[in-house]
Amino acid sequence: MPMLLGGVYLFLIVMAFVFARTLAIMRFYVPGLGAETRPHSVPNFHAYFAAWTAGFFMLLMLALYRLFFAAVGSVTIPLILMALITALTCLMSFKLTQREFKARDYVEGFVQFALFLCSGVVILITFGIILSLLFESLRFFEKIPLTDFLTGLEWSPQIPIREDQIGEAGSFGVVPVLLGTGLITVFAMLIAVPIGLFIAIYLSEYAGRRRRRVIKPVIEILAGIPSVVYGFFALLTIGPMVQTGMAALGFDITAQSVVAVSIVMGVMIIPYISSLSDDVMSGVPQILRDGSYALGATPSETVKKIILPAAFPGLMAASLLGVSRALGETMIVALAASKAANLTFNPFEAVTTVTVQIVTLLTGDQELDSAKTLAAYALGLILFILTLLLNIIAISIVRGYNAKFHR
Amino acid sequence: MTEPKDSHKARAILRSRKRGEWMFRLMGLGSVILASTILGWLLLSLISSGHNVFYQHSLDLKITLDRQSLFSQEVPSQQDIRAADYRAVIKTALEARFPRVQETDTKKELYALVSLPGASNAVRQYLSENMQTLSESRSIILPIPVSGPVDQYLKHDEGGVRVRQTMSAQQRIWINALIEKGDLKAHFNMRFFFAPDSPNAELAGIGSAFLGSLMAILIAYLVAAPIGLGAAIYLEEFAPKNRFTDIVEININNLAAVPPILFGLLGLFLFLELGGLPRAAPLVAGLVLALMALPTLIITTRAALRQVSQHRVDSALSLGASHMQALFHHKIPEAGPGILTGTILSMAQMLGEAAPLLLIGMVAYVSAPPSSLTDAASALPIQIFLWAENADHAWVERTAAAILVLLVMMTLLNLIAFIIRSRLERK
Amino acid sequence: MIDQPAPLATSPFNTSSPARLPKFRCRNVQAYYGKTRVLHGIDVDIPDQSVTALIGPSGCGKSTFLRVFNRMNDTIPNARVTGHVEMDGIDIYSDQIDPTVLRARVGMVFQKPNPFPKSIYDNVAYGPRIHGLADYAGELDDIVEHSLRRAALWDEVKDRLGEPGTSLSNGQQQRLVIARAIAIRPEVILMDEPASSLDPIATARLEQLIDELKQNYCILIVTHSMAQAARVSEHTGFFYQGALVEYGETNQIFTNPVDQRTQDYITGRTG
Amino acid sequence: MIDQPAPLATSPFNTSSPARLPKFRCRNVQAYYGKTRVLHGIDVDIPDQSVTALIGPSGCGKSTFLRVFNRMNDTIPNARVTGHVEMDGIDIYSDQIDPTVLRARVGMVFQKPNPFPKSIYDNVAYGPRIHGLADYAGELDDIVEHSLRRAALWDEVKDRLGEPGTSLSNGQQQRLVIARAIAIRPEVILMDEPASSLDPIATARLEQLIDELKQNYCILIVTHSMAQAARVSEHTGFFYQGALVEYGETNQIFTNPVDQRTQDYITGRTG
Amino acid sequence: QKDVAIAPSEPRANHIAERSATPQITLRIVGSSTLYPLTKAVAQEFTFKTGHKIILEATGSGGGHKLFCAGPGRLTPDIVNSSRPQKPSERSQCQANGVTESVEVKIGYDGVVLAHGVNPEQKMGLTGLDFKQLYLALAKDIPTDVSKNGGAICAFQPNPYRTWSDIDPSLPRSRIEVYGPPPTSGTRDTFTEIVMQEGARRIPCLAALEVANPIAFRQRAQSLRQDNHWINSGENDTSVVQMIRQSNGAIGVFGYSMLIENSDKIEALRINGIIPNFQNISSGVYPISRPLFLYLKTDKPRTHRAIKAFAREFLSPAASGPDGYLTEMGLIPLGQADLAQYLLAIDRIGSDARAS
Ligand SMILES: Nc1ncnc2c1ncn2[C@@H]1O[C@H](COP(=O)(O)OP(=O)(O)OP(=O)(O)O)[C@@H](O)[C@H]1O
Ligand SMILES: Nc1ncnc2c1ncn2[C@@H]1O[C@H](COP(=O)(O)OP(=O)(O)OP(=O)(O)O)[C@@H](O)[C@H]1O
Ligand SMILES: [Mg+2]
Ligand SMILES: [Mg+2]
Repeated sequence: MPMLLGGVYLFLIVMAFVFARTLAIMRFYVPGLGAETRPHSVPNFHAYFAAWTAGFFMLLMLALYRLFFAAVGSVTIPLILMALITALTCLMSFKLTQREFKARDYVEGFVQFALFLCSGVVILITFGIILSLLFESLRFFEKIPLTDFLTGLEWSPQIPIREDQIGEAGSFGVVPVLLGTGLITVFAMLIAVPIGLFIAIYLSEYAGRRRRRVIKPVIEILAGIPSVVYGFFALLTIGPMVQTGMAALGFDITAQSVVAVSIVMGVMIIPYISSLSDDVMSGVPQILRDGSYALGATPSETVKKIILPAAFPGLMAASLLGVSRALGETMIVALAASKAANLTFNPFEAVTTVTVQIVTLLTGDQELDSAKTLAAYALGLILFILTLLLNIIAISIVRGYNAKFHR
Repeated sequence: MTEPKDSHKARAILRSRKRGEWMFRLMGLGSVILASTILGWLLLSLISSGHNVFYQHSLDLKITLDRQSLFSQEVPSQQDIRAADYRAVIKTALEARFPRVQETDTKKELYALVSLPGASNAVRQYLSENMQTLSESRSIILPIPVSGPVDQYLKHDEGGVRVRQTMSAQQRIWINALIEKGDLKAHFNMRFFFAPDSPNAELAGIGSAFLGSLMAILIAYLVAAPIGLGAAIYLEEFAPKNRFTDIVEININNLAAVPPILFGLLGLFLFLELGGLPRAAPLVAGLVLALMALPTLIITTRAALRQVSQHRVDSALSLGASHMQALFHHKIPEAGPGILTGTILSMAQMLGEAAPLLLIGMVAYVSAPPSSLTDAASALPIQIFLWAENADHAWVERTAAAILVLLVMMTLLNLIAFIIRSRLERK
Repeated sequence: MIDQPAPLATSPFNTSSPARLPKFRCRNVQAYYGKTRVLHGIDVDIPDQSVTALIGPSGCGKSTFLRVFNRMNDTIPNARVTGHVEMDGIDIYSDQIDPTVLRARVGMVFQKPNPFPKSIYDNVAYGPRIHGLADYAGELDDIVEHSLRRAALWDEVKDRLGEPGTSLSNGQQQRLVIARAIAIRPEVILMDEPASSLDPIATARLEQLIDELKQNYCILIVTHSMAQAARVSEHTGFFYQGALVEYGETNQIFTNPVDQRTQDYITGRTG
Repeated sequence: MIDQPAPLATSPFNTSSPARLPKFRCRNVQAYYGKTRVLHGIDVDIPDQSVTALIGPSGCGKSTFLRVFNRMNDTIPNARVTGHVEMDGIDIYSDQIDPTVLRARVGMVFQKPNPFPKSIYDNVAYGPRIHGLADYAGELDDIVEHSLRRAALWDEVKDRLGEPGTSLSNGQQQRLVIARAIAIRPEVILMDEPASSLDPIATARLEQLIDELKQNYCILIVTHSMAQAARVSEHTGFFYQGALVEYGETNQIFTNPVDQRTQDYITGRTG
Repeated sequence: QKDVAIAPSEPRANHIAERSATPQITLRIVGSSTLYPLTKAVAQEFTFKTGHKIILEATGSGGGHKLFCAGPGRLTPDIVNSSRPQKPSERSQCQANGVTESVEVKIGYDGVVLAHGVNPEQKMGLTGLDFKQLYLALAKDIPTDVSKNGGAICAFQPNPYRTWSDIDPSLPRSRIEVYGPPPTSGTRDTFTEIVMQEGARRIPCLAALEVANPIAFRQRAQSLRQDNHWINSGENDTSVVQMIRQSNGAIGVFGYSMLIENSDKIEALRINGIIPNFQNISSGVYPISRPLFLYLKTDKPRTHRAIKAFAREFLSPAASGPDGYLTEMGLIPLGQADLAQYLLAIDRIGSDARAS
């Protein structure tokens, strides 16, 4: 049935199009008038106008019909109605297809409206994210008070899920989770920022065009590798390597240590930092560079004294975006970090992160209204707010920076 | 020439400046080399542990099929043939191959040479295609998959002491005998590419996950590309410059940096809880990926539109074309290659995205490939994630191989983008 | 658009003979980019069927003023034009005027030749197509041929109309662009430094073409070469920092300028 | 760098009086960007303590030639210079020469004023600092003051040395950049269209400054304004498509050019 | 030689192209993580043999029952794996949500084992534990003065023990570190109900408490400590195996099948002096064992055939027979009487519907 209706629908639209176009051509050109009375819109626009009008009203009719007469379930009536609408459209088009009729303006107005709707989707996504997080988080905070959540020092979201079960009174203190996330992020940035920055400096100031052409793709490949692959690398190679390395030094640490996870996460973020910084530093006007070189400065002096200070806000923003990325990174930590919360500052212990907890809470037990599941949304909300702040700060820094140099 | 007051001092200054310069340069070069080394190391370790998966060993075993012991019916139907279990047949065949084995424990070691589920299914497949074999009641020689440990043992024959430990002395004798007879053969591992996931490493494949990923990416492309294009055009060309569009702008940039996992939460809430769509469906995965790709897509599309020089648009306008006409006749076609490559690249990125898919139920074990967009499926990165948690060497190899396939697919997409760009831009 | 010309105060620079009505009348035309004013109230009458040159130092507002006549400034996001501009006695900035229709009557040629990345034929046919000027393919062919002939390009390209317009030489491209403008039968052609990217031979060729075209069109040309202005134009306007400092017969402007700034510019002391 | 000047073939354009040695000698200087050659073998001697102007149409290679003298072309990725360039008799393209040392002796001023985004003081002190020219803090202050005075900027900025250099007006910025160049006590100052972004008053000021500076420095200036070249320079070189077509006393070049191309350019027929 | 044919082609993808006219049916299964690997193996066989499809997620028995009982709709699971019988509260939940037709099938037994890594440094010299030691090591609060057998009424204190030797000097001086399943898991229920409760009974004052107030006793006995000596791990048993291999002296709580699958990596502890193996568990000598169940949702006639085939595969000789693949994975099969009874129950699915 839908196939039949769809086919007829398309056919009728084409009919309306052909009708209006033929009509317009006959009216405008057959008498062979001169250019003085050229039509406002060429025949195609009249045709689009008719076809889209027919299409719109037929869709409207079908929707209404489904809504109110869903039970009738006959195809004949909709078919007849569709034919009727097309006929009416042709009649309308017979009246409207005149030289003065601004079909183009209407058609373009319609297109513009459609484009507008598309950009509305982006807003909807943001609202969707915020609403879904808020909605479920509020339900969570009905069960667990917000203050307990934010200040609690213990995270073990295991609560009995049946009334008669003697389990644990799960605790939902987010501090150790946030601390773990922060710890991993800090160490990741300690690796990513200097290396990324030096790569960017090398790329934008030292590597000639030819070497740049080799290095850039390498960095891009590094950036293109999915994070689950880095996770596998961390789990399989780096974790045990750090463990045995430390064991050789006489320290007994777990393979899930913050250090091991951070190394891999740092590597993942290096290309991100380096390409953003590269952009930022290339954005420093060449005339500043030239000015410095012309005074007899070496490249490193130029970088340190002119380019880095000038690019500082941009580099700051790049690092903030890197931080935001590290906070939200999931697959590496899901594979290589601990699932148990641990309140510690020691980088050789295992900690858990916000994202790991979200995954753990939502991939095991899927009960929808238990505090355990809702906690995932509360964690999501925290993550969203954190990254939102970082992103907004970073974006506004970048904008200010761009405004400074590219007036 | 104005000589410095103290030329000795001047030379010292110059020397220390040179040294600083050299150090700085070295740090930069060092960082680049470090990053490249890590990349090389990563790829090499993936290839070195993953390449083994692309071939697999099978054992040519003579199997006797006896209708009476297998089926109660005179003429078993296709369905009966499928439903029967052929493990006993395999075991008998193995015992016939090595008739001196008597004790139960030794027999178990013997059975452990082959993958029983795989072997019995091989018989099943053969029978359902050659039903006459039953009525003729004759023997056949069938290549059947060897068990995971044996496969591992054969692949790591030379070096691995650890691997050798998994085989008993008796088993090694059997294997050597089979090799001498030429019954153990390596062949290209088709199964890995087409089979669904399996609890047995030697039978597990990425077929199901691959198909799921493909479906999801297709959906994501079909949804995100037109909306992204439309939104980009609107924002770049028509949106009035005011507070609101400013917010939209910041919003898009921000969305592009929202952690992927939050899109998973959005998808879980929006599509599964509110929308009532099934868990683990490629459709849902595609929609989530589309939402996630949209902001980046809009940004790249806008950049592509901005790259187009205004000259031709201006001339079209000066000829009396409307804004919309100038746009659709000139600007968009000229930005076309940029837009197309942008969308393809973002799809390549989505192909590797796992975090949001974790939350919409794709972690489930799915025993057969998806047959429709709403049928349960896995996705390649999720399959990698799930396999990665197994510490067994056989699974590690599978994981690495799956990653290689994923990387090859992403590279292919990048290549396509590159070709499109250079093709269209040459014109 | 077929109204009686409104009575206006006469321009300080009224050059049209009483018999011939001016093509354009500008009264107190001001242009802004955002908040900065770049045209400070221009009053001038532009005669029909002749070439008017606009000269002046870089950034003085010549291009902006030229774009006033086909409302191309409308397409620049924060540009704004105030004042009164009449074409054949009708206010082209009134609400009744559709800019796309106006631009079909006022063609424009830009500094850099910018043919569309289409065939030569399609380049010329583009305008007629979007305006629905031809009802059958044959008529379109005629328009294309006619336009290319008028732009003195027909003989050079008649055998390769299908080749891309970008494959032509710079000078040919600039003539192609003129043909493209002619194809929609405009009454006015605006040219913004049309020869600045051409070699001397192509420039000479272009100047010759302009000389031919002026019999049928009102031509306004911006140029930074005073020599060129002297060669092709009947009237010249000298712009300085957003003001039309001097306007008059080309001969007079170059030999006997009234304003000191004009003199300084012409003798190369400023700019 | 204190060698005997190597005996070289005399330049076709030898302007230095026998008594005064030329500051620069160029022999067969060629410059390439990638594979395209943009300077086709320049031979010229540049006199010391005078102003030499380089003129010519856009893209003819003036800036490239100017950058030959402080090896700034080295900083452009695929640029390459061949031939022989001597400064005070020493080949500046030899391996012994460290470009950073050379550039401390040959200052440069660019088309757009480009003060660093630092304070006025730090802008001027930048060069002395990196070259370690000041031994004690007071000496640096002295250098800054002296340089700003020479650049005729001291009185205008002495009370706000801590403000960012970018807060100055365009003309002041350009003088600040000159002060910055002077601060490292160069012998030569190269200027690439230094007045092109300045208003007439600032331009006049700059020209006056150049006039003062030429007593101590060898100054090379690229300009697109022939009037300016006439006003400030003693010698003028005319470039055309990568060749030095004519070189000589400024007066002679402008009143009585030898080459037809020079004449065409000066009378505004080309360019 | 005449009767020997050589199959020409290499094995292709290991599922047969769909030829039967019946459409493919997808069964959604949730529940116990102990049963997860077993069900995975069955699911593969099931798909080989019928062409139908299984989606399997490990949600824990508790979570599984909740989902199973959420409603009869298309999107709720068809089968729940459970490592314990359905609780009355769960049954009433099912009833309340309209899941009225379901069938219980017992499929065998599983022993809960405590295991540590195989390497000597991972074992730290520990060979076995008894219930009382485990209770004292893992309870949240324990009675004061356990050693003195006095007091009929317990006074409780938070669990003070840090190392095993704190409890019993004969035990090694290693940190108490036990990784175990979360409350959603059936293994956890079994562990607390058998080990912890039995251990508690061996302390006189708690035994007295049970007589006086059974609810309070259960509360005391089943509460596990929450100070990082008992560590909840996710539903994923594989990760627990990883965990105890990485941490010396750590002990994990698993289903017996995990032990079989990872026999090269982990080694079981004797409980009350008895080593968990097939004989000891099937004979009931080993003290911690429990039945495993499937609950089948039978309200959709369309899926009856598939569900029946699936359940039968579980109980078939190929799977649960003496050398069935499930048995080899560690499942302890049903006795003959039970087997016959549940096979009958499976056979009856759908026949009622046809009758009514
Ligand atoms: N799009 C714009 N936005 C803001 N200011 C502009 C814009 N276009 C031009 N201007 C400014 O307006 C003034 C006049 O510009 P216009 O292009 O009309 O000058 P012009 O005389 O054509 O100069 P040229 O000879 O360089 O082409 C200049 O100061 C210029 O900087
Ligand atoms: N970095 C570069 N790479 C490639 N080509 C260049 C580069 N810089 C200049 N050119 C080319 O070299 C030629 C000479 O350039 P140059 O800048 O020296 O000319 P110019 O006389 O200074 O022109 P203008 O008056 O426009 O400043 C031009 O054709 C230019 O296109
Ligand atoms: Mg202009
Ligand atoms: Mg230049």
